[in-house]
Amino acid sequence: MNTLEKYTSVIAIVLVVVILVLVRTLVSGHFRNDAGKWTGPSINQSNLITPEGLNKLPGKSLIVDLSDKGNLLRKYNGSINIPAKSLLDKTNQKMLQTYKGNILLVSEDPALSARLWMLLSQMGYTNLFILSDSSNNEVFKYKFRPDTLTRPEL
Amino acid sequence: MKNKYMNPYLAGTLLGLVLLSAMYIAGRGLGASGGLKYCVVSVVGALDKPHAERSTYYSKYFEGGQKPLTNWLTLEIFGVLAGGFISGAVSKRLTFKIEKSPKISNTRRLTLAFIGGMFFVYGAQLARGCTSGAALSGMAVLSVAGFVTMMAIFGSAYLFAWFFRKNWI
Amino acid sequence: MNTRQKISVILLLLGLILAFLPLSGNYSFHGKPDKLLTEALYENTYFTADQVARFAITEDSTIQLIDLRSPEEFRSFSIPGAINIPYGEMLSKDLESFLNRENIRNIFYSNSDYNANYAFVIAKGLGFENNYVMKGGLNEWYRVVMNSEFSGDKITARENAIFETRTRARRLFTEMNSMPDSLKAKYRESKEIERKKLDGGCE
Amino acid sequence: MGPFTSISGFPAWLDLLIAFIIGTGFGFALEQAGFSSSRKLVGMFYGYDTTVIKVFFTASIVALVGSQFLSYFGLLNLNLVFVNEYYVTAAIVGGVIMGAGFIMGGFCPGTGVSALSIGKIDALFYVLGGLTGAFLFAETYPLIQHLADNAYRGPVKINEVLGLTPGLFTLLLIAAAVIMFWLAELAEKKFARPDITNQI
Repeated sequence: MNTLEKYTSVIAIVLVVVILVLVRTLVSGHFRNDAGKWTGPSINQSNLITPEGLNKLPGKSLIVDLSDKGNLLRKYNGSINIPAKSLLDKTNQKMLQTYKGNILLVSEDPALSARLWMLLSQMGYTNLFILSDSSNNEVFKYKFRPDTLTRPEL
Repeated sequence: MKNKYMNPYLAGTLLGLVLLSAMYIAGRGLGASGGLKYCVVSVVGALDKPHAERSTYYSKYFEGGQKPLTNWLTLEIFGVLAGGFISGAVSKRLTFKIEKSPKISNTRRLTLAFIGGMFFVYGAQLARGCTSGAALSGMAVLSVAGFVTMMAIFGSAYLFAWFFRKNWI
Repeated sequence: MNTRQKISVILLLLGLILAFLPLSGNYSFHGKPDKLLTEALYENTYFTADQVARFAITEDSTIQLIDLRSPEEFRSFSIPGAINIPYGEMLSKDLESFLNRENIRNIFYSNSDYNANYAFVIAKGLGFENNYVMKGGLNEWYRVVMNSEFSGDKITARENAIFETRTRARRLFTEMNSMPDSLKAKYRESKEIERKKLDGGCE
Repeated sequence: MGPFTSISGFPAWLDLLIAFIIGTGFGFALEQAGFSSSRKLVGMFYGYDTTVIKVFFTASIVALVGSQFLSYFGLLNLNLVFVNEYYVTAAIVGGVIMGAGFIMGGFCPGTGVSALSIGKIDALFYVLGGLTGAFLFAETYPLIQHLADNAYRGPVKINEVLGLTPGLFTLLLIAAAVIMFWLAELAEKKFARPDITNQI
């Protein structure tokens, strides 16, 4: 026992750190490391699904309407309503985390879907998409017409 | 007399925790030579303001009405004075003395201390940090500059050690 | 066991744990998701195209517009005063120098809402404050500022002010973007707000 | 989440108070380690006292390990912690000058100030010399500006240069330090100078 006693302080310090690390690693509900890793789908835009593309997604899908009062429930069959502000509630999180299939966020406001997509993705969701109609995507819809006659002062 | 000072590893851990709290609270490392520089800058500013404003070097410390004396690094150096004094008082080491090898005179020790200080801070200004600001804090954030400065300081000190042997042993 | 051995063993064991942790040195989100969610839902994190137009023509020095489109798109045209951080490269940039500036509000914009709002959440999640989004992106800017015309015969003072701002912003936008590339680059350089550096070291 | 001052933007007086408190801790730790004694410091270069290397490496490794764990726990944003900028020439030339100053003066600036606080007169001259050095640097700055700004590499991190993860590099650094500690203790026995170590 004598040898063990000599190591007490060493064991105590290392044990505390190991427990903290394990808790941090195993408990979900916080952000994962390396933000860049989770932004991939948003860079190549593979996270944007149009209603037509919905049928081509492999596996089953769950459409989540983020509006406050479920405004879009009628538009999409079988969709559920989770108001944005209660997205991180325990029951909602549990349901989304255990869902085996694609989760599609939908909202009347593309800004809201985009923000929440990024938030959930950074928590480790990989089966997450944004259901967006083609009227709003990262394409410039106008054409810039230069006017070479005038020059501003530098 | 053997255990006059704290165990070096414990003292190192203490110093490491101070450095860690500086990083955690202020997002920066420790620094010492910078504080000395700010003292000089403020003295020069007080004595010869037009010169300070003309000089490419001093002027940046007076931009926008900055006061070099109320600066992070200056306050930190005042803290070091206070902390050293507290520690000296706790461990009963407060005495006026000149520490040197018995082989050399006081004048020689004080002259060399003066020249040494001059060299060190000059080098620290060039390298943008001294043993604490560049080497210690730099290594703690894995900065290449920290490792290079650390090796340059200790490497050259070992090289020159032979010439100054008499002063210390 | 003496102190040296104890410290050595503790440090080696902790180092061993660190070696296996997924610490990449890359940016990671910090803080609690709940808090970020609340912040993401704040309505006052958006600016309308009209507000941005006002900032652009007054050359507001507390505003930094950040254009998230590709460098090619940025070269061809951009809102005057904007800097370019392509969204895909955002996390490989030295973000501190762009985003961590006191008293400067960063406004992200892209062509539509998606990239700008991703970038907004990324910036918030990494701990940067004072970030905003131009709602609707450049498509909205074009619809509102560039293409809108006054219709009807009665005009209130407020409408008149908005109309005035739009006209001036439109003129500035067209003039600035019609410049040859070299002049445009020069213009952008002259308008760039100095980047902040992290404080530290012995300087 | 830290670092607090760059994220929350503390008022100036609080920032300066923090600077003073951290400085106090810094001075206290230096003095307790025995860094207020020049013969103890330079002992490292003659082998009879290796406290410097022990304290120095323990401190930077503790801070390094601590900051990485804090970052993993989501308490500290390491991207907002200052990383020293690498000016190749300045770092090497400056380091060599500092080394020469170290062996002549017997202190580095931090330890010098800490020694001054407990009444070492040699430290007073050292600090006065340091102030002169800073003054000389300012006056000669236009001459050496080129040297100071030469070969700028930015705030590069060593693990990125070597292509390792920060955790793995930390482990290697710790292993190297542990070996150094062991060698240091051997050196202290080999080059022991009880006549000096008993005095300081």
